[in-house]
Amino acid sequence: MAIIVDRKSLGFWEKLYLPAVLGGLKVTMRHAWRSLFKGGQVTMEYPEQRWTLPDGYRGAPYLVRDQEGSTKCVSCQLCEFVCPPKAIKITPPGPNGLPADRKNAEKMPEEFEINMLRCIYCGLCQEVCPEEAIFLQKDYSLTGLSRGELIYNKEKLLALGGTVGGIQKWKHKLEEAKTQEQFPVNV
Amino acid sequence: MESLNSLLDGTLVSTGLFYLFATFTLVCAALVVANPFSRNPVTSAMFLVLAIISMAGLFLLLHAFFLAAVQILVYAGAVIVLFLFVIMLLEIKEELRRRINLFGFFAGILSVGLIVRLFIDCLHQSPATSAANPSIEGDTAPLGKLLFTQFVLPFEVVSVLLLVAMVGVIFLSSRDSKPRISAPSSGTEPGVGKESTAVPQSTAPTTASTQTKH
Amino acid sequence: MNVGLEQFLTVSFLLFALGLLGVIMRRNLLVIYMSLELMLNAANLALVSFSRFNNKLDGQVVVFFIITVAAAEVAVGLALIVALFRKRPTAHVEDLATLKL
Amino acid sequence: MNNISILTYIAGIPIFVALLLLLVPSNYRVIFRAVSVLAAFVSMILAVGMFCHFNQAQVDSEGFRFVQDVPWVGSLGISYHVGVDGINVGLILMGAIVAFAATLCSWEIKNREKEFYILLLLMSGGILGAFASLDLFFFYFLHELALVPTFIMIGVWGRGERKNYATFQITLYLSIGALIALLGLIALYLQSGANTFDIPKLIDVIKANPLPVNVQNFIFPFLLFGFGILVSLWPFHSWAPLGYGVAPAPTAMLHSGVLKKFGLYGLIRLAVPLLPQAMHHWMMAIAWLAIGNILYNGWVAMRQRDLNLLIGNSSVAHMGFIFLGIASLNLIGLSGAVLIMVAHGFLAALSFALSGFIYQKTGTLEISELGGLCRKLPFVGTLLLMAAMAGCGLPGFANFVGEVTVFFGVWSVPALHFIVTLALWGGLIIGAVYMTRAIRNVLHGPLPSEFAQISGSTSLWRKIPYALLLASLLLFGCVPSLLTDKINPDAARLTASAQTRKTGPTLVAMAQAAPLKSPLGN
Amino acid sequence: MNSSSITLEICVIALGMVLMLADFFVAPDRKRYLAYAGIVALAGLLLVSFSGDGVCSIFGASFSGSFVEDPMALFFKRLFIGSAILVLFLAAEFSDRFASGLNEYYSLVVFALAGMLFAASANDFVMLFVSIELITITFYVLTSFQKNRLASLEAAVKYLILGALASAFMVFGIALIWGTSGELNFNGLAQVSGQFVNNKLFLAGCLFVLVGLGFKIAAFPFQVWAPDVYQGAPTPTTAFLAIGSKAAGFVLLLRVLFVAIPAVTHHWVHLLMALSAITILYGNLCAMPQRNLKRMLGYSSIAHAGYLLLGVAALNSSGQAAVMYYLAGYLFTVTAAFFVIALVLRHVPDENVSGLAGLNHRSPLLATTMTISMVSLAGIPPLAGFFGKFLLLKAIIEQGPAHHGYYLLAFIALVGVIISISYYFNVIRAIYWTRDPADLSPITVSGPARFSIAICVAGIFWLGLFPESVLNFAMSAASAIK
Amino acid sequence: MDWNFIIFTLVKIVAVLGLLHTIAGYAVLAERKISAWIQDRVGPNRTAPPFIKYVPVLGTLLTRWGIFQPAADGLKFMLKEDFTPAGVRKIYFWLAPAVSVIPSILVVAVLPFGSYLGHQKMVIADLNVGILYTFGIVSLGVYGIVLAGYAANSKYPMFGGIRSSAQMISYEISMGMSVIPVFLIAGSLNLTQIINWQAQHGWLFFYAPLSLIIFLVASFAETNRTPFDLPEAETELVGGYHTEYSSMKFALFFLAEYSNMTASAGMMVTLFFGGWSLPVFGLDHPATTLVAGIAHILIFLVKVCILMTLFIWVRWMFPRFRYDQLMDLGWRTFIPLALVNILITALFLWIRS
Repeated sequence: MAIIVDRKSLGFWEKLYLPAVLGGLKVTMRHAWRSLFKGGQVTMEYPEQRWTLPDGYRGAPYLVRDQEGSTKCVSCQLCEFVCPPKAIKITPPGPNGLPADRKNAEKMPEEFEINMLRCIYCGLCQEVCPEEAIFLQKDYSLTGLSRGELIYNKEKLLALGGTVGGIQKWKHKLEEAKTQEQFPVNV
Repeated sequence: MESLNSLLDGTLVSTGLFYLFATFTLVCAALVVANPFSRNPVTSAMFLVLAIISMAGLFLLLHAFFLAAVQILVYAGAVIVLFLFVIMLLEIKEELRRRINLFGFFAGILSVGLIVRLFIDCLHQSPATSAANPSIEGDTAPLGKLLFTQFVLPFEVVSVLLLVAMVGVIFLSSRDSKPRISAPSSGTEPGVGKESTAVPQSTAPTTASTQTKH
Repeated sequence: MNVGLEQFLTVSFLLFALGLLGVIMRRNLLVIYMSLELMLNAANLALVSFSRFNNKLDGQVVVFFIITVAAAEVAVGLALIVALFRKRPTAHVEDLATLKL
Repeated sequence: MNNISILTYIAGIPIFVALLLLLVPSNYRVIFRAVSVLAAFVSMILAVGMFCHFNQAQVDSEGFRFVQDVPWVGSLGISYHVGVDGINVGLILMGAIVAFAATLCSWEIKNREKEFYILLLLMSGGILGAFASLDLFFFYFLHELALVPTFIMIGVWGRGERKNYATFQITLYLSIGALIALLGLIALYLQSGANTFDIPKLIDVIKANPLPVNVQNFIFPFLLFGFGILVSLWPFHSWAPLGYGVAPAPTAMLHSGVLKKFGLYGLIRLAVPLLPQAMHHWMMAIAWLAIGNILYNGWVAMRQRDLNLLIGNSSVAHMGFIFLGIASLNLIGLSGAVLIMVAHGFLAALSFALSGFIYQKTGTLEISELGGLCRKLPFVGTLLLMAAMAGCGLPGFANFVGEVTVFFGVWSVPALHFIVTLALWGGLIIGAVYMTRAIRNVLHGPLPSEFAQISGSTSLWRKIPYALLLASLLLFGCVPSLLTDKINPDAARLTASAQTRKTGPTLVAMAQAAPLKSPLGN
Repeated sequence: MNSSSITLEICVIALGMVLMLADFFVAPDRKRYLAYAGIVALAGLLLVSFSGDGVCSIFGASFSGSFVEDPMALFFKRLFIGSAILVLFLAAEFSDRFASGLNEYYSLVVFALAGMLFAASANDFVMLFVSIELITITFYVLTSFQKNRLASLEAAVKYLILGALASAFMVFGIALIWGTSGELNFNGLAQVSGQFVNNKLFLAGCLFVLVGLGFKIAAFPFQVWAPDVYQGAPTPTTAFLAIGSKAAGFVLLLRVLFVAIPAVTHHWVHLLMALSAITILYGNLCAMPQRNLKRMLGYSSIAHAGYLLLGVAALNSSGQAAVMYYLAGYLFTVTAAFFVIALVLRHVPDENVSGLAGLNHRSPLLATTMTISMVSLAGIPPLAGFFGKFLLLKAIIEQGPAHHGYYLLAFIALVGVIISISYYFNVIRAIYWTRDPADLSPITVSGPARFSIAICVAGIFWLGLFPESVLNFAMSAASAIK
Repeated sequence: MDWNFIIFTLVKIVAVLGLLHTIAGYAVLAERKISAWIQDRVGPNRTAPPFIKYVPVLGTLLTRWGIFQPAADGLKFMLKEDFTPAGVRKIYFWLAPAVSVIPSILVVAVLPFGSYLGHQKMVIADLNVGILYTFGIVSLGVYGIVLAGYAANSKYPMFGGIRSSAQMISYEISMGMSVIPVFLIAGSLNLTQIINWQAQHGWLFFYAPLSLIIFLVASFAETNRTPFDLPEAETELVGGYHTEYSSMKFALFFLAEYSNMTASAGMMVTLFFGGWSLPVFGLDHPATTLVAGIAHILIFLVKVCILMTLFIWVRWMFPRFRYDQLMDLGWRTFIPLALVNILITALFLWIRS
């Protein structure tokens, strides 16, 4: 049930609008004055000044390596599956492909491409990755002169992504299991 | 101003301008009426604008400066814009080429022919009333003086006319939210209350209900 | 080669005849109405040229009235056409056949 | 002379009462019957009184009595001017009597009586006024006032399937006639240059400076054919039998008896004094047309199967005699014409009243279906027989006097001898044939079984109109001098002026001497 | 002199504005009473115009000769006010059939009246044009006032197109007349018009002005709008169109023809006669087969325009007086007829003659009124229509000796009358003797309607029986324009 | 043949046209700058030709001010792909931008942009009916927009076109009526004489402030500027009448808008703020010297610039009107107000005389 509130009828000066108009002009003029002469501008002069990015900022997704410098990705294609704009394209190695370059991994992607023109920086790939092989990093200024240039391949992604921590996934899984034990399941 | 006038009165220039404007006016008018390439009302309207503007040029040649301005202001600025507005509002499509009404066609040609004939006769016979050296200037001040002295009564009547036109237009274009009188349930009586001749239930309920189709 | 009254009158007459032709031959209400404006303008032209060559301003005053009245007439007329269009979406005169014998 | 004339009362009372009746609610049938009968009765009594006092009344300079003259539209010279002379006194008397009889006969009307009585009274008042009027405009105006109710009465209360057609035809014909006459009248008014509609003044003016012959010849056809259509002059007569055939009895009585005489009266009153040369010019044409009336309609009457149509046709035929009388343009002929007009008024009214009675009793007027009514309806049978005799022109009835006078009058014009012979044949032989045939078929012979239950008994009240009409017929048949005395001087004046200008001024004295002779002098 | 001479007009315009502004103060269900307020005010003005205390009785020209007050103007002004009063009565009865805008309707009627009043006094071409346009434009709106009804709008559009065409012609005519003669004022033109009888430019101008005026009165070649518009327009509008608009056309026609360009008029007598004859015949013949009452009256109004043109073609003052008298009679007659149509045919969408069936059972008053009005239209005594036709015929025949064509004209007029009798009596027949009337429910007639019907009927009889006063007035009016 | 007259007129035409376009271009820059300041931003401050950074201080400054931005914009418009959507009415689609630009340029013909320079009047055509001419030409401006809306064969431009036609007609009335008091007071329709009058009696703004307000608001509506930019309302109609346009055609609409703005600012200066006159330093007499003449032109330009700043300022302050509010304001507020204004002025003049 909607509540209908009667609109307040306007007073004489309000009906005349002029005070409001002048008031508006005053406000805008104040802003202009401030930004002109008092440095009140909030604009950041971008290439020279840079924004300090907050924690948890979701920039471009890159592939990362572990401490040994080997590829974390195992080509499970979960991220490809989950990617809303279908920006990720993984080519698995196939029976005759390259073996994984690290232990405890059966394979690594033959090719891994992210179309940065498509990517929406949602972070789902990061979340879904069982190997913690892909991370959204604080990179936002992706430019290029052609469309093809913005399709990042595995090498580029790995190069940009760098190394993030060690293999933490077991630690995380352990924590998860603990919370589940503690959690009363008595529904 | 003076130099402008002298320019206008220069025989060669004014003659040339006259033929330019006259031809342009007539060609545009002809294209309003019968455009071989398009039967689009917008095209007609646009050519009408051109005709009006070049007619204003003719007015200038006749030293009717005020009227030239008013001509453009009223016709081009308001009247034809209204036309365009209506055409766009109603989305009037191009006129279909229907079967030509032969009778109408020939009657039209005939009557126009007769009138042209009449005009030709008139022109042949018209006496040279033209003054030797026309000297009037259609400026605002003398026109205004005339308007408010000799023609003040028609002026006032025109004001009433404009009021009437305004009332009429507002009435015609206002949409009624709902008819003031609800029509009697027309489901049972197909013939009654089809149009707005709806029966007021308050005043004549009996006649409405007893009326049946025989 | 000098331009006199006759030349202006000729233009005016031709304009009038053209307008009349349009009124008679065209089938679109709006175009008919435009042709009517042409006819009125022919009268305006005649009046202005007479006024110039008669050395009297009266004619121009009449033109003033004609323009005013024509504007009012157009306003009412277009409102009417719009109102009619709402009831029957056509601007074609031959479709206006409700009123017949 | 601006005291109110008795004529105003005669014509005015019915109209006044008609307007009064508008106020009476339509379910008070007794009241408006009684009131209208009373009004017609008063009007008749006044007319009789006027007739009796005619000789004693004061005569004005133009020879009219009971004159009243009230200006009406000064700018056009229209005035309310009434008065009587010998020409119209009989007509007014006849009109008033017929109106009274018609009002009495209206008992046969059973629906919408109020409207009927109002229209009837309007009609009677209008026609009496028209006869009394001495102003062209009122003359025409009051006639139209009487004419319009006729259409409505026939249309609403008429009988038979052809009602609508007949109404349409009668309306159209009579309107055309009236309008053509109107044209003629206006032309007359304008040509005189007198700027007056007053008939006596008009006559004076035209006497002083007669109209040129070509103008007369131009105007006369308008009057002749305009009035002629109103009078059912052959060949413009077809509305009459048809209309009377469907009309309710009172309407038929009033119209055929009185209203129809208007055209003839107009010719006598206007054309004879104002357009004498045109009269002469057109004399033969009128006479031939009259013969058309007499012979053609007599022949048509013989072929009729409907009693009303028969009477209607015979009434049309009788008009021929009157036209003949007028065409003769001499004193005797004119007197005879006026006499027939009066007589035929009574006769036609009586005939239509009787046929109405029969229709009311039997529900049919087909002659072949009727028969033997004399036994069942002795009173009516007798009257019908009498009427037929009068129609045949037997002596003792007023018609006889008139017809004989007309024949004498016409015979005195050598050019018309042949026509008179034809007319005699037509009038007497053909008339006798169809009348006797009708009488035989209606009154005698076997009585059809469906009429066995008819009761002939009627109250005295209902016999009054028939008796009255028959009595009048007999009265004027036996004592025609009652009328001729009054007619002759004025007819003489009319013919004198006509003769004067026909032959030119040299013969004035002779022509003036002539009128005093009368074939039936007293 | 100047502003006091238009007191009447000013009052009427003020009344129109008051009626319009009353929208703010009057509840929607009471708006129809505004009509009665308007009636009272107009009746007051009518009385004032009769009182002769200087409001309209100072004769003479004012506003530099563009406005003239003379007996003819006065005659027509009274006629117009009277017709507006009756139309307002009719509109009040009709009000339940307007979806909205009652007060606008009333005020537009009053504004149209103002235009007519100006037209009655117009004495130059500018006033003529302006006042005629005021009337016409108002009528565009009045015609379309039932804007939920297609017929009404269609009629208005047709009226609009043809009306605009007519005004284009008229304007061009004015241009030519002024161009050749240099005079806009009628009196001024009268002095010079004689010189231009052979100037084709001038004659063409006169012809075009006649076209424009012929449209207003629905004379023959410009009559095409009349039936459609009469049929489609709301009944009060139709009534006003039949009277006011036509009378305004005639007053201007009389002024132009007899004041401004008498020489040309005499030059053109044959044209006028032919127009009149054709109009009479056309109107009457086309009216015969009509089933729709209003359409029939539309054609009949064309015929009546023809009769009225007789008076113009007569070229004499008795003809002009006859025109005025006839118009006065026509006012009451036609209004009465439209009253009946509005009251009886309110439930019948097609407004056919057959809708009148059994009217004498349903409402004897209305039946009688319709009968009287039809009889008067047909020109049968003792009603107003007869006397008017009588005067017209008289005027025509008066000219007969000068030109025998007049006799032919009179004869054609008679033929017209006779034709007209057939269709007028068709209406009467439908009222009284239709076999099985569909609907016999009684019709209640409201008090004001009774009152106004009584006025109409009284007027019909009065003009038929006591023509003296009005006729004298008309004659003095006619003599004023000579 | 007065060749002198023709040549000087041609020169004036060229000069005024150049100036007008420049002003229009820089008005865009001003718009961007001012909007930036009002919104606490910086505005365009980068665009510059490559060599400019080698100019010491001035180069940086000019770059920061964005002086080269209009040139870059213009270049961009010219080089962009001129895309004609399918199904447009070609002729009108091509014609519309031109039709909208031409009147906006023609208007300035009667504006006196200075007193005298030498012996030349600083006005292209000194018409006695100057203001009427202006209104006439301005009223033609609507055709460009209407045609653009009609030609695009797309619903949003169509709406824009319809809106604009009704809006411009409506506000023309109040605009026209608002200036009548000015003529009543000044006694002439000739713009030069009006300025002369003001030079003698003081600015008309003080005599008829209400006229100025109405004129100002109406010219906002006439130029389709916020708060009356209904025809191009981005949030509702994408881009209104010019939605389907690109490249130079689009630029022409922009040019027309800013030329119109300039012209109406010029008109306001002429009518209300004394035109080229300034009541100090004897600058209120028609110039006799070259310096004074140039000063007058500069004064005029400065006044115009100030008013244009106002236009821009207002744009960044007001929300857009709703369409019914727009019409309501025009018809039910400003027209009566203008009438009352005329009445009061006339009464005042009548009493004083």
